Amino acid sequence: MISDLFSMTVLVGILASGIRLATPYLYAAIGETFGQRSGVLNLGVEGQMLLGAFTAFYVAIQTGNLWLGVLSAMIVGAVMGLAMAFVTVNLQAVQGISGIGFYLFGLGLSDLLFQRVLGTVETVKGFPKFNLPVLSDLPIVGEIFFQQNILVYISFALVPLAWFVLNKTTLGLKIRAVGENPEAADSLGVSVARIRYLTIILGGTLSGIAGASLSIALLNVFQQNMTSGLGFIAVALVYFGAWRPFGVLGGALLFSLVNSLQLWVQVLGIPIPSDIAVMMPYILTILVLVISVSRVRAPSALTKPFKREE
Amino acid sequence: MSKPSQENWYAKLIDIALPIFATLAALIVGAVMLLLLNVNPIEAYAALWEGAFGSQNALAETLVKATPLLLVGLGICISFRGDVINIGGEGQMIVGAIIGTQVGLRMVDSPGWLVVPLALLAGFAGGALWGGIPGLLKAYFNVNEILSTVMMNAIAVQLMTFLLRGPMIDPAQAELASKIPQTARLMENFRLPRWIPTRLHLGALIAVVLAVLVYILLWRTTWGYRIRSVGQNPDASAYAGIQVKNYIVLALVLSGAFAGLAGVMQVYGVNYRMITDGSGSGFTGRAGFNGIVAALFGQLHPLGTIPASILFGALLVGANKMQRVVQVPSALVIALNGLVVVFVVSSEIWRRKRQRRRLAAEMALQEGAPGESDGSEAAHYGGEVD
Amino acid sequence: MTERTILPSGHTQIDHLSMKGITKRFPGVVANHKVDFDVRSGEVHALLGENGAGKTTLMNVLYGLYHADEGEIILNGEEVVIESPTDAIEQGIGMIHQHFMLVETLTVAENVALGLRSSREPLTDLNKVSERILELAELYGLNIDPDAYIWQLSVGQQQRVEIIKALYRGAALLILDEPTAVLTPQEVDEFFCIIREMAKDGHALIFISHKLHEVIDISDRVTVLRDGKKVGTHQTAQATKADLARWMVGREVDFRPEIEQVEPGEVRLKVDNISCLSNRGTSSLQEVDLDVHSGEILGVAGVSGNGQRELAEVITGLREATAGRIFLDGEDITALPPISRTDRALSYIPEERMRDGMIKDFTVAENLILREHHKQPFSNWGFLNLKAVEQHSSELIHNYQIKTPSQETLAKSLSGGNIQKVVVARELSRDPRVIVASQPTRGLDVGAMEYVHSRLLEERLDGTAILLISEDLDEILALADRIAVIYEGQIMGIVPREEATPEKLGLLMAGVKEGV
Amino acid sequence: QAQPAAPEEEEGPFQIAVVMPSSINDLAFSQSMYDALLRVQEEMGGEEAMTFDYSDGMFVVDDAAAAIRDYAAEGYDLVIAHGSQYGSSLQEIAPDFPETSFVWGTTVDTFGIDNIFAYEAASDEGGYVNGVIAASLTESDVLGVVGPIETGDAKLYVDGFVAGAEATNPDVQVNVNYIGSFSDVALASEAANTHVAAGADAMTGTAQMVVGAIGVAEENDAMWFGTQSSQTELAPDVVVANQIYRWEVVLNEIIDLIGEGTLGGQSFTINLENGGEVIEFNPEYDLPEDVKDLADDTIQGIIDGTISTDVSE
Ligand SMILES: Nc1ncnc2c1ncn2[C@@H]1O[C@H](COP(=O)(O)OP(=O)(O)OP(=O)(O)O)[C@@H](O)[C@H]1O
Ligand SMILES: Nc1ncnc2c1ncn2[C@@H]1O[C@H](COP(=O)(O)OP(=O)(O)OP(=O)(O)O)[C@@H](O)[C@H]1O
Ligand SMILES: [Mg+2]
Ligand SMILES: [Mg+2]
Repeated sequence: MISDLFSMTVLVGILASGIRLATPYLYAAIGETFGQRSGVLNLGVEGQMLLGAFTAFYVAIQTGNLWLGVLSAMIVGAVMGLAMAFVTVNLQAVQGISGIGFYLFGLGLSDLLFQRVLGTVETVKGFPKFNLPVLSDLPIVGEIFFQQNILVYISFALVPLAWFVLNKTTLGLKIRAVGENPEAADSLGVSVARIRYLTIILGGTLSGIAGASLSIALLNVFQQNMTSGLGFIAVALVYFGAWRPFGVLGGALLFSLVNSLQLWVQVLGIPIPSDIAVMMPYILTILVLVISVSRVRAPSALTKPFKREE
Repeated sequence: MSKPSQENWYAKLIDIALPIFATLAALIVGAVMLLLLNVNPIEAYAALWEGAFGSQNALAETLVKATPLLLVGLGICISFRGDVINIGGEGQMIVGAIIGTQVGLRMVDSPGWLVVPLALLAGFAGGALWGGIPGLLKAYFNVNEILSTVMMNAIAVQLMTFLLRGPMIDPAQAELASKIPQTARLMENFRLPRWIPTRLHLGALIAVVLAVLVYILLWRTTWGYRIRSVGQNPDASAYAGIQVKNYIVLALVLSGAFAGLAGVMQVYGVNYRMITDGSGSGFTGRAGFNGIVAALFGQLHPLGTIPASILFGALLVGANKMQRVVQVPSALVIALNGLVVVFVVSSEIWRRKRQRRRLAAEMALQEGAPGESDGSEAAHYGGEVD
Repeated sequence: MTERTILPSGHTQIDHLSMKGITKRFPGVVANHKVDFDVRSGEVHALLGENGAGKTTLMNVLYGLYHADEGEIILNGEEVVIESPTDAIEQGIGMIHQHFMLVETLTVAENVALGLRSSREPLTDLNKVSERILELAELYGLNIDPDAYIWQLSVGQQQRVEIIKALYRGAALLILDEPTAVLTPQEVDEFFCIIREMAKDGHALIFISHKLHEVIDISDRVTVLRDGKKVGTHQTAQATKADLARWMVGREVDFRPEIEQVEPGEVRLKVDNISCLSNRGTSSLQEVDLDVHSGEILGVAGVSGNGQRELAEVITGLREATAGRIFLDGEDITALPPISRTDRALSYIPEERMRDGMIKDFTVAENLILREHHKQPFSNWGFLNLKAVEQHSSELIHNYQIKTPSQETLAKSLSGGNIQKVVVARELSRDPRVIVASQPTRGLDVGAMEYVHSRLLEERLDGTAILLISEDLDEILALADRIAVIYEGQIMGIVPREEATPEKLGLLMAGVKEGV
Repeated sequence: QAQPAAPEEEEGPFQIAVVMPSSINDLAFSQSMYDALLRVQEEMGGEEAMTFDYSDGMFVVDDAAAAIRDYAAEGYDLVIAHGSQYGSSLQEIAPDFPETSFVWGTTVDTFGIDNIFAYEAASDEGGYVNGVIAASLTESDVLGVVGPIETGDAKLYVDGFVAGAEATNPDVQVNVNYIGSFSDVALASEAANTHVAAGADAMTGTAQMVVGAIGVAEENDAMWFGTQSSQTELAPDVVVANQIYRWEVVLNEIIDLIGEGTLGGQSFTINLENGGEVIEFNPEYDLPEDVKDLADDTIQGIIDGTISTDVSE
């Protein structure tokens, strides 16, 4: 039975599903990476995702236009981000709690809207699989990587893009400086507030897409609390990735792959209690960090509101 | 000199009232939502108040709800002061409860005065264990504690379902087809004393006493001094000879221990057994998270966490009552909680501003009075050359 | 409308800037009280005052970092509102900050480029920036690697980065808040050349320093602050060091302490063949041998970044030695953690006081027991004895004249010099047997420096072995019995004080071995 | 505890309060009860005769206990605790309100307290029928099951399904996946994907998170078998049949008993025989006649007792 795990079908299955599972994590965690690099911890990701998921679903169902759904999810996420930015930057509220506040708000409001506007669980025709020409015909690799829906591709393309923005642009330089030493950035005329607004809104926007990727691309339904902790895992993955986009990618893939492996372990009837199998991705994610000695410190100003003059 | 002190008194009162105003502001926003749902907000909020403070029983329920928040919050005060962000309260509550419950299930022949304290200690130890693991991982393997505690929450939930539907299952349920994942009920004499006829149990009092002890720990002991110093500046602490790693572990161990205690108290004070609905929060009631909110509301001060827990407990209990009375979906209640949290933390800034303004005003007052060295003395050393 | 002169740096000249009636209050202190201050193009105006007199505060107001409670700023005859550094920069004001405004995790080039328009927006142009940094470094004799990360640099090197950053940007008015505190005399000379050049070009410069000879050397006018109030403004040419000191402190100051002859005793601290790595992972110390005797001050001179920080950290246990051994009173302590060394009466005054010496969010009292908090009388059975803590700190605050509103004030709100006093007070008050002192008087005013020097000499008389690491040659020449010169992680030679001249030391510091 | 009398003989409507773990529109466990209450209300003659209030989303056991106590104190005639995790609280509360009737499920345990009823669903029966149909229709001989947590009603259903499938087609292989959560829709969906990749052409699953799996079934044109509530709407093309809970069978009986003055002490089961469980075939789905007959025979067999679902360990 264990040897079944190494059959081609299973390996392809694990990889393909790992990549799908990683998609929402990538959107949310890359967005969170920007926020944290600029010194803002947003624990409201899950709430933003839920509202994004609902909005995308509702708009898609009403208009039949999936891209309009994605766009409205982005807007809703951005608005949540804007609110979060106002509260943490202007009002200098403790980031940890305000994030939890926004999470609860998103969790409740998305469910409330769902009950009042939709009333019942429905399905939508989401983004179809989009086989990349040529690439999707490659044996094995094609099936794993290139027969996914468009939002999956975009999420992966986001990783190098984020890396590029953070490390190669003046904006990225400002973001990194603001997250490490806002006083220094401020003294050079960099507006800490503007940078943080930007990253938090960007984070919200990406969380919105993360939600949309669930409700109109991967699952094609909306259900109350459908993210079920996914947003918090995404935040954790930012720490796993040590605030580096490629590190985050590694974490998201690891977590998702082990999760799909875990599903296969059960399907193949390998005699492990189901609860223990479900623990696997969580344990392994920690273990990988234990063996890979990383010495990266969190951005020094993370969670610290910036105010000039004490 | 009576005037300044009187002003001070006013100022303090306004400071205290500030979060209450913020809560009211959030409720006004909530009122709009209620109106959209065709619910009379006044009726709804009357129910909320009634449910939180309206009767002896309501008040007791509020305190019952506040107890785990306070306990978890105390742990949070310790760890956050040590700059260790413990998000693992949920898992630590669960593991504390599991180990504490084992004591009650195994020592059935022992007297209650022995079992109950032992069980509470076991819960304390269980939470310490579940907090200690991320602590060790952080100190010795540089594994970020936010990541590990979030992951350990999920692991604890699965561990709980595994145990409750297998090794620890209620023998009565093991016989039945329903196989409810729950342990056997605790013996009558193993339960924390209650303030009959309410559910208010001794744990609430214990939690308040512990708040005082945590205050002493943090500001009156060398352990507390070191935890805070490591939290503020590990480099300087290392140079001062403090074993930074040990205190990182200690911060998480203690933080987890208090959450573990909160968990075991839910068993010995409220539910009298462990039950799971498959989620962590079914057992913890999200106290592992809400405790963080309470502690931060309390400015990470153990004594400040007491009123903060009560406020938050009242809100949770009152909102449930509101849901029953005016029949709004639980979703609205959750969204409303979120709003209150956001509004209250946002209101903090006014308090800080007021404080600053007050200090500045005081000083402007002092400047009027002659000081030790003033301009005339300075002039003695040389005037303007230009 | 008068056309304003455009400076070579491209900024519009600031003919005259004046601050009128500036008042700035902080909880518990009035940092500036109705201060008038002005500066013109082409002049260097020095700002002088004891630690905590309000110099930095006044400059922070000018740079938009603080908002004055009262007062106005008049630029070229018009009132301006400077709300933020952005406004200040827009007006052509630049500043070198006393507490460096550097981002530790970024490289030198990135720190310099931050906030500037890139030549290829939106992309960075770090290569260009690096080139220009190297040019500037060459021009001004400030040796700096643009690709190094700030956290890998010593304070002296960071100081140079801070200077380069300001020069790179150029400014019509440049504020220099203690830019020379950790530079070597040669570097100071070169730096002053730059400043004179700038003044000649029409820049306006404000210069803060506690080194009176520097003030006399470079400034045209000097304004003295005391307790937040202006004491007076003078033409520097007409003032002597003694005048300046008197204006600042309000009494006479003794610059050259008498050094009593002490017969050095047994070896207290022995550094035996020590090697270690730098923060960059490259080889730092190489087979360093040093003996410090009881009753002796061994000075370590050298250009910042040649292994001084590593030497101090290896001895105190904060850095691992890759080879060699360290002995304290004959006991091998190479493998002992910092606390065991502390408990063996080793005191340490670190060069990075904010990072290694202070807990910014602790109160002054709490900081003063950082090393001894676990011992009698501060701790009984693990409980802190608040009475003893309070008594101890009020004693030290008095003895070292630490200017603080109260002992409950958070350390981070003290002035730079007073923070240094807290560290020094703590380390010297614990009856040490060996002291490792890195830049112990960095940023201290003359009075405080005098006190610290006399305390170090007292310790020496008591038989303490003192390793004095300083970039201030004057200080080393004034205090040390023997002077070891360090260059690229190696000891170039050890010179007895009688034989030491600045020239001789200068050659060694530049890596030239004598007599070869 | 003060106990306001709530005599049923009074002309006021019969008042029911219900506490449920998930929301009333979860297309699963909680909705099955909510829908049943609506039907009971209609049968009894609308709001004049019966009213009910609910607290949904009561996943916190402790909050549910407070709600139950509060409802009892408010004088409701019948308080339903719709979730097996609530039993312990009932055991404590019921004795304080001897004139209120309480009922909980799913279980058979009334704790020997005479104002507590209990109910359960023989979900294995419908599971068995679904398994028989799935095993007859499968071409790949691989079936997939997406379960939440291996316990209670869910486990019973899954075991029934496996037994039914294996009894019908010895070659069939049933892959079972418990995802460890009632709410993780994404993981449920990926579990379904895993089943498809493993060759399954028919799937089932239970609890509210399976909505994620149904979409996958539809996308891959795999058959789906529902339980608890009707899931046909979600994927009309692939849903073959649903086991539907009709709790009104139990509720009606309990309401009658309360009318007669019996407030508890009995337990009830909904099953195929008493009509508490109904197999609803999707009219849109083109079910072959022989399979339909086999399904009907199986239902009849279970009712008659000639077929045993064989899940009791
Ligand atoms: N952010 C702040 N918060 C509170 N108090 C402050 C703050 N900044 C400065 N002060 C106080 O204002 C006074 C003046 O400080 P300032 O830094 O201007 O002194 P300074 O003249 O620059 O001294 P030094 O030579 O030591 O650098 C000090 O008493 C200091 O404690
Ligand atoms: N405040 C003062 N009170 C009394 N005497 C002073 C004072 N300041 C300086 N002197 C005396 O003036 C003389 C010159 O001082 P010092 O040796 O410190 O300066 P220097 O070495 O000439 O200057 P530099 O360090 O710039 O080369 C000394 O004899 C010193 O004692
Ligand atoms: Mg200063
Ligand atoms: Mg001199």
